Amino acid sequence: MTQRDGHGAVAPPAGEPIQLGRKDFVSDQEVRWCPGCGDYSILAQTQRVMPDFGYPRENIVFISGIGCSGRLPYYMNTYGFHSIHGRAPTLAAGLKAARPDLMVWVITGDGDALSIGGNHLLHTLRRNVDVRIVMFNNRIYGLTKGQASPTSEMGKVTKSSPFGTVDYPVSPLAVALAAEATFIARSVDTFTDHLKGTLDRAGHHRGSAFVEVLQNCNIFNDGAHREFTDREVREDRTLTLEHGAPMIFGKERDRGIRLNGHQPEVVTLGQDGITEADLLVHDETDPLIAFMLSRIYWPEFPVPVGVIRSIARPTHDQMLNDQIAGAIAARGRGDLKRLLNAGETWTVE
Amino acid sequence: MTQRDGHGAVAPPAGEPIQLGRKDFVSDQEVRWCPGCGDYSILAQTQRVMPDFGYPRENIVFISGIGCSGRLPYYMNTYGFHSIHGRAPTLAAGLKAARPDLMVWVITGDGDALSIGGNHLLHTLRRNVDVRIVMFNNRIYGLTKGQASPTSEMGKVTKSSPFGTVDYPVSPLAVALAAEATFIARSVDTFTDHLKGTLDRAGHHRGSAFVEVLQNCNIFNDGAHREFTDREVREDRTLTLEHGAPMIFGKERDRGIRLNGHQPEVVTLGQDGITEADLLVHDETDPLIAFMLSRIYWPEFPVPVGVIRSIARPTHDQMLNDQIAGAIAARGRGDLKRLLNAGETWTVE
Amino acid sequence: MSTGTKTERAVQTRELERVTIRFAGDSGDGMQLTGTQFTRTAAAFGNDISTFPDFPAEIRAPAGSLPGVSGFQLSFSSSDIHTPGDAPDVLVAMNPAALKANLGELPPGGALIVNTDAFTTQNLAKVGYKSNPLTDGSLSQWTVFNVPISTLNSGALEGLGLTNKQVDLTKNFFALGLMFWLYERDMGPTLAWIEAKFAKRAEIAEGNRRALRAGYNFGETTEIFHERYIVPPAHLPPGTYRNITGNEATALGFVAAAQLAGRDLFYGSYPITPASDILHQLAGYKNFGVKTFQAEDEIAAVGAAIGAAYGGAIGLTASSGPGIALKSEAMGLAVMVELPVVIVDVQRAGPSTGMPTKTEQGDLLQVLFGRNGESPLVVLAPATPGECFDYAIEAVRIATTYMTPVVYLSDAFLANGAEPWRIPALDGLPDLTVPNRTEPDGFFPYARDPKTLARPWAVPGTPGLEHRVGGLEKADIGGNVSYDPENHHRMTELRQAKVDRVADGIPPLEVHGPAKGDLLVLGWGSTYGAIRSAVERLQADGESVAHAHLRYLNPLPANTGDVLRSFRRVLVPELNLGQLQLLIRGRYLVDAIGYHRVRGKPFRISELEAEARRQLAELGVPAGSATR
Amino acid sequence: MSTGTKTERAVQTRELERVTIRFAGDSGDGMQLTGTQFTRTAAAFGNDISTFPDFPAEIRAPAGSLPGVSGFQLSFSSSDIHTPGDAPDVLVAMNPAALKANLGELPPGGALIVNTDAFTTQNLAKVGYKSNPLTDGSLSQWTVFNVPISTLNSGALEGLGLTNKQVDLTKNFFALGLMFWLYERDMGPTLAWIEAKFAKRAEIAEGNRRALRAGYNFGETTEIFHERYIVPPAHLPPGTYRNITGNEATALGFVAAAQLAGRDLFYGSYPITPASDILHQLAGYKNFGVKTFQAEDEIAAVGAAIGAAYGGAIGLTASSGPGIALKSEAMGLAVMVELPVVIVDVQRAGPSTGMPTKTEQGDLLQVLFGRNGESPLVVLAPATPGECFDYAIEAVRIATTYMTPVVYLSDAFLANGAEPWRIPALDGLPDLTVPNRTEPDGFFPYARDPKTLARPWAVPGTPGLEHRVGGLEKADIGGNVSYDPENHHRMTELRQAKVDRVADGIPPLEVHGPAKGDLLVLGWGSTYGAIRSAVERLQADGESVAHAHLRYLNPLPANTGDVLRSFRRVLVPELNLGQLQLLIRGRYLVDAIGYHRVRGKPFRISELEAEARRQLAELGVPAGSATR
Ligand SMILES: Cc1ncc(C[n+]2csc(CCOP(=O)(O)OP(=O)(O)O)c2C)c(N)n1
Ligand SMILES: Cc1ncc(C[n+]2csc(CCOP(=O)(O)OP(=O)(O)O)c2C)c(N)n1
Ligand code: SF4
Ligand code: SF4
Ligand SMILES: [Mg+2]
Ligand SMILES: [Mg+2]
Repeated sequence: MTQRDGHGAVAPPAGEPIQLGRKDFVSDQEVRWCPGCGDYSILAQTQRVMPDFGYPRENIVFISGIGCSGRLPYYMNTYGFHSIHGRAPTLAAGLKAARPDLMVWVITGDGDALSIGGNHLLHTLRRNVDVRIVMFNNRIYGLTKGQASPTSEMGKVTKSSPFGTVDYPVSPLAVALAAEATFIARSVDTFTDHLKGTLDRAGHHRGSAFVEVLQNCNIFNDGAHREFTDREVREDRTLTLEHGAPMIFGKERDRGIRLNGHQPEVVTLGQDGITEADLLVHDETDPLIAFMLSRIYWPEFPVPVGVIRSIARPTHDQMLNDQIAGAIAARGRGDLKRLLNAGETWTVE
Repeated sequence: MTQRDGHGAVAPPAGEPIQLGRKDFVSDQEVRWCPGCGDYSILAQTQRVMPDFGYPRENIVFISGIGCSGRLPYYMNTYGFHSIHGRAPTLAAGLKAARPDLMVWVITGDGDALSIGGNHLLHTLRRNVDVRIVMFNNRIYGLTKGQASPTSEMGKVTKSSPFGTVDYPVSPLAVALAAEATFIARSVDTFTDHLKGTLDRAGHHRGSAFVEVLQNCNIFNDGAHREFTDREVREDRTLTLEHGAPMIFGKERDRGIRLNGHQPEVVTLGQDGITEADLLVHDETDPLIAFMLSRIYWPEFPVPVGVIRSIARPTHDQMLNDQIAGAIAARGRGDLKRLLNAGETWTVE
Repeated sequence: MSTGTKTERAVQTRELERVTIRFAGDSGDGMQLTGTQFTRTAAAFGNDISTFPDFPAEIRAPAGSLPGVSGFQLSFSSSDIHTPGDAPDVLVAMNPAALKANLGELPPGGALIVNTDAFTTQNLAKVGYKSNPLTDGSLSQWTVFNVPISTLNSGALEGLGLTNKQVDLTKNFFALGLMFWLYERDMGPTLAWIEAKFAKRAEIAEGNRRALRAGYNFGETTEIFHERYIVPPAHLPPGTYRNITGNEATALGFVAAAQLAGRDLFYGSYPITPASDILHQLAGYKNFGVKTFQAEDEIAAVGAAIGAAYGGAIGLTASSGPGIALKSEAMGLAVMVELPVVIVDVQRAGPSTGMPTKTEQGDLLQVLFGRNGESPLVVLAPATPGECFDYAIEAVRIATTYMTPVVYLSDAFLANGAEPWRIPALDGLPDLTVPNRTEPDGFFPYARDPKTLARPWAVPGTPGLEHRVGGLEKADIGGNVSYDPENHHRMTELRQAKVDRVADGIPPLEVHGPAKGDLLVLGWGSTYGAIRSAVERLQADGESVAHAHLRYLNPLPANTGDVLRSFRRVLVPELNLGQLQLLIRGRYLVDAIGYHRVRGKPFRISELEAEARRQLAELGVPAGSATR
Repeated sequence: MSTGTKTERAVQTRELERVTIRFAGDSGDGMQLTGTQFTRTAAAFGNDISTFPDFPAEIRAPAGSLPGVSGFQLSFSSSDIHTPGDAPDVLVAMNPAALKANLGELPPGGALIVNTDAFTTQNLAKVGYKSNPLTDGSLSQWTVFNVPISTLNSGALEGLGLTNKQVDLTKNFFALGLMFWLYERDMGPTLAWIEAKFAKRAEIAEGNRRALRAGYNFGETTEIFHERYIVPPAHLPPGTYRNITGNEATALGFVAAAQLAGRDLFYGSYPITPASDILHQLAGYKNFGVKTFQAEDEIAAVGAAIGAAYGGAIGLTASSGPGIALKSEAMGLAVMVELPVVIVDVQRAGPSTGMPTKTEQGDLLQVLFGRNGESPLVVLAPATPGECFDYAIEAVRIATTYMTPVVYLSDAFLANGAEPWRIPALDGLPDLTVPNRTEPDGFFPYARDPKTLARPWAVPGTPGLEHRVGGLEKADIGGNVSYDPENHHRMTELRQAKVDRVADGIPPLEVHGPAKGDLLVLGWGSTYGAIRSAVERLQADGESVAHAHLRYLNPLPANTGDVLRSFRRVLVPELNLGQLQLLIRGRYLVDAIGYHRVRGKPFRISELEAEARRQLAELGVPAGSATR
């Protein structure tokens, strides 16, 4: 587990430890999602997990784009910025560069993050900007009432694709990995404890943390993830990842993922003499495992949930501020008078 | 080789085969790159390869963004469109949807394609728009005189980063793969025959073809690729891929790539009893191999060149036009009068 | 205006010229559907109609909350009307939130039909009612009809086996049925609609049918209503009509334009309220060869439209203000390459995200000037939902005739509002065919037609015309990149001159009313109806007031200056802070006065009437005694 | 103006008031460096100077081609000057392309120094010369000095062991040396520069030194020059001076402003000509705590600046026209959230990609109006390179005082042009500190300062002020999302009123010349020098002409209307098709006349003078006989 989670947890400010509870993070705003929307659960887990980080409320900022997900900041009793469609990561990058002391979260949707905002996501992740990006993936445009999103499955009939989409969907995890994101995870709105645990890991990561939360939009894409998230089937159809542990899943914990050559396959423990030792062991630092996990999905495979990847790399704001500290150390703190008088000057009496 | 190159080559128009030569593709415009720029060679190979596709000149369109690379269309005696920074793929997608009969090329740079245009690249590739995207990667902003690009190495000192960049570079191939591009290749400006061969493969691919061409900018980033492309070392430091063949490289063809577990490593044939049979065999349809190839680079590894990936998937314009044909077959060709009079109508006498 | 007749139950029927109803309820209550059904019925009956749907930005705001209130106002009339009415005559309030949000606009004496079942302590508290307005006497200035709609409705649906939730979802049809009874309307069209809509879900269909009938029968049997009302058919020009919203007319107009041009329609778009419906609609017209492309963002959408236009298709894109802002760089490219791209801007209340579902006219200067450099393009703005069809065709005509991008300005009010639309005869529509250039001899990419200054449309695939275009300045005629100073000046002037030429082919600005006089009210876009109605009221009073409405914002009609100078005063009402006003003043040095309201809502006729009277008074015209 | 003196070689020295030199050669010939060295020398000597670098868009266009010609014009003077001169007195042409491209602007009788070695058949053919102009008599109207620069130079460098290419690269210093001789200038500063620049490459340093001296000595020994010229120092106000370009002054100004505000400067930017140099420069000021962020595009750049401003830093972004177009949606967000972000637009010739290295004033209306909805922000425009420093400070002052985005309009001519700049004393600079809000009691995110209408700057990290902002319409004072119609109207007016308030704290529009009179020439931005010079010429002739120059474009100074109305005629020269003109006409109903040239170049003094005379003639003022 050497390289995981960077330079340890993001450091909350020194001093008295702060004792806050979930309620402290509930704002006075009325929540305005559709009844039954998966966003409620994500909000609840976000509020529940906040006290774990030891940050005072005022040092936490939630920045969102536009979409149903984008409303979340209104409901958090922290600082919040509901920006414009797709651009939340850019505000976060500027804020974090200016204010490394803040804990910054970005809340986004599948359209916000991967359609209009795809490029900012890519660049924020590759820079390892120290923000936690939580993407609500309902595989649809909720707020604009039901058009296809970049994660909508091929052929899906939506308002904007009455004959079915002709666009091959993107895998959010694959995009994050291509950007060399240092932390990549997936959870599900209804897996409340797992979701909280995943947000907890993301919150303690130093650098860009990307979390895909599979979310149900009961109005425009009801049951998008039902086939593998329904209570009765979820254990058989999802694969809960744990660093250093073999990839086992199933109600009976009798199934697993094995590499056949370098191709993954589902096997049953005990069949054909297969034992735990044959299974692939999850390693959050291994890019090839991350890639493989980004590509397996129901129905061919169980859907991986948990932390796919977690590695250490210096963060953008840290490097930026190190350069500044270095320049000051080397040249002294900038002197305005000297700066203005630099270069060739002459005096007129 | 079952799945490679989609539904066969892009079909040139039926009728008399056309006999054109390189010269036919040279426009009357004076070429205006810096003397010694790698772009000259890419232009030459592009002009050389064009006759191979059997398209008449008027059915070929080159669309570029802004950058030194963006000038290429002026020099091609075909249709050309020098658009705006980063947006060439969007014009190409619209053109190709409207005019499936055309052969469309996109010419772009590392900044044009991966910085401002990163999102369009991603979406064009995931849609499998039937265009060939050639990205000149000089790892610098040439036209704007020397700022860092998204492929500039970490810590690089440029005009915009006098203290060295703090941005982790992106791998163009990894981005293309995350987008599930159906064709991904890499070549080098000075590997003229290899380059021509690679463009030839791209030209015959049906669907999005992404070609990264490592290019020297002798003014602002001279020698960016020299360490592994110089004549004396290139055979030892690049890995020329061939579908179905083991990954061998080196002047003496005595070195190769082997999987150790699922991790690639460089081995020497004959040492420790290693034979060709131990080596990884390139498979253009295997995503895990593609991923692995997208991540190995000099100096740890030889730099892979050639076709990384080539698979078949229906193209965007084909699906779009199939839907139209299907709708016409099902409902008859749209009748304007009926359309206007649809729904509830009433008559006032 | 009213003639008493009797029904069986000795209920009076009064004839009215015009009635305005507002249905208001929770966003989950189906008010939009209820309003639409009443509209269809009234339209099919032959009334002139005008509607104003007004819904929250939230998909489903919390039930019973103020932000969750959804309203649909419609006005139907036996005479020509231009607006959905300033204020409702009847307000149907399905819950306390709906009452609270709308009561302020119901004039004293207006009728209020309330679903009493929804006035629970909890619901009242949600919107801050301390006591029940139905019982505390606070509604005394209105005529209140208390109807326990939910109870009556669930009684009617008993035994059908529907869940409580399903039953509840039909209560809007009870209200609709009641209104059908009150205005003596035929339930036939709605029954047919139910039939078709729920073809596969017989019990739901039956539930809705029963709810509708129950509402109707309640009117018939209850004692609380003493009158019914009939609004006779209007005297519309003869023809076949349908009901149409602005967005529908826009979509149809572009499909028609492409057919008239003999070209494919390519539509590149990214969803955004209130433009998304154009995408939804066009996506269904695949058998018309319409190619829709839901792009990754607005930039890609316009980029693709430019690519398609370059290939010879009709390149169309649409968005609302924030998306248009994003398109601006590419719109400049379209200006430079002189390709016929049409950009639709369905304006909404801004700035920034603003109030996405609300209307405004805040983007006029954005589309005129929101690009780097001198970047002229043509700007049109239809004035009514029906005109959205005509100006779609006009936009394509201008774009292809002059080889220029054209902006088409609609807004949320036009987009969602409906009116009866006389379906045009195909042979009355213009021929929009323009040839592609095919002749290589004498071909120059930037040679111009002497009349229109259009450059040739030379599409890829044409042998011998291979050439290069792009965003760098072009040499006059030859079209190669040019940094020649004088060439740049000439080309800048040529691009401007070409847009100015469009004025040669458009109709003069029409004046409704006296050609000269005291006051001209000048408008553009969706304010047409309110302005026209206000001006007609003043004219009826004998004031020397006229209305002129610009459909062409750039270039302006050639006679605009003359029209403006024929009046002692010019009033420019706009749903912004004075954008056309600035333009008119700057161009014609006419001291045009603005009237500006940005409330996310259309103007009320009465406020425009009052403002115009104020202006007349300032001119010293005593009320009602204008020069005749 | 000229006094004869003698040198050793019996060469006359004439004293001149002002000289304009243009160095022209291939882009590889180092003309920009040559010009800069002469400029430094003249500036250090005490002349007033003004420069105009003019280089091709290509990095290295083909050697010897017309598009590859790079030019640097500088004017140095013993009196106060405002422009780099309409036309050169001396043209140094290093090859036939440079001759051909520039000869048209050399007035008859002007001096022409030519590198004869470059006039080979091949080079002549490249630019379409049928015969050699040096020998065919076509240059008879100019005073031609034929100098085989290449040959002489390589002779001087012989034995140094440099390659031919290296030797060739020094020939510009030969030309420079010759000009130093001709204008009696000290080689010291340039020799020192060579020393520092090539510290690690001794032989290159030596090569350049020798080239420079060889040029100087050639002047000394050759017989072809009969006169030398001396331009005495100017009488500049006392102080310490340096040479500065607009981009340099802009960068320094923002660094200074941040220091004066006691805040970090955050600069988010994406490279684009001609703004990139600001990034290059700011990136070097790390020890001033300046954080630069090369974003993935312009949208990210402004987004990051907004984020930084939200965090309490000075949020700055810069681009040129096409990039500003892309930023427009986010600029609207900055308007809505009322954060102090400064957006620099270094304008270039448009539309679209246009002519990227050339100057224009085409973005005024874009920055004023190029956003959806009513989206007012403040717009400033410095008039000279030196003023770029002052208005950077002013932009930050306004942004933080009023909590508003501010646009700062520069252009390619300002950005690259240089002038002597009197370095300000630190204690003369304003205090820009504004407090963050810290008091939770009575905190409301959209409560306003009664004087400035600014909302509080409540930055994350402040306990008790946790709140949410965003692009949706805000409730007055409270700041929660609001769809209330009247609130939207009020907030729209408040945002406008706040920007209007800025006018209370800015100086009135100054008039240079009579306060009333025949003609006012009104300008903005980089046309200052040409307008001022033209107006002064007319004033010298006794005409009743004045010059007023707007630095504040939004809001306009309160007295603008009065100033305009004090003149019989107002002429507005702009490097666009009349953008300020439209604004002025619309706002003040003054029949302002435009003078528009878009050639990618600054105005010539003479054309403005001629145009002003034309206007006076139209007014019936006989030349030279104005009311005095
Ligand atoms: C520039 C711009 N374009 C388009 C929109 C309209 N819009 C708002 S949210 C949204 C997509 C929402 O989808 P997603 O990100 O998946 O969020 P969800 O509502 O599903 O949570 C769109 C297209 C906008 N607000 N701004
Ligand atoms: C909207 C916009 N932003 C910025 C620019 C300036 N610009 C032109 S090319 C370029 C980057 C070029 O880099 P790359 O794509 O790597 O191409 P190269 O010149 O290296 O071939 C930039 C930033 C522009 N033209 N338009
Ligand atoms: S539309 Fe869908 S995602 Fe949006 S609030 Fe409603 S249920 Fe949730
Ligand atoms: S700047 Fe670099 S990439 Fe551009 S033309 Fe010159 S050498 Fe080539
Ligand atoms: Mg979504
Ligand atoms: Mg590059």
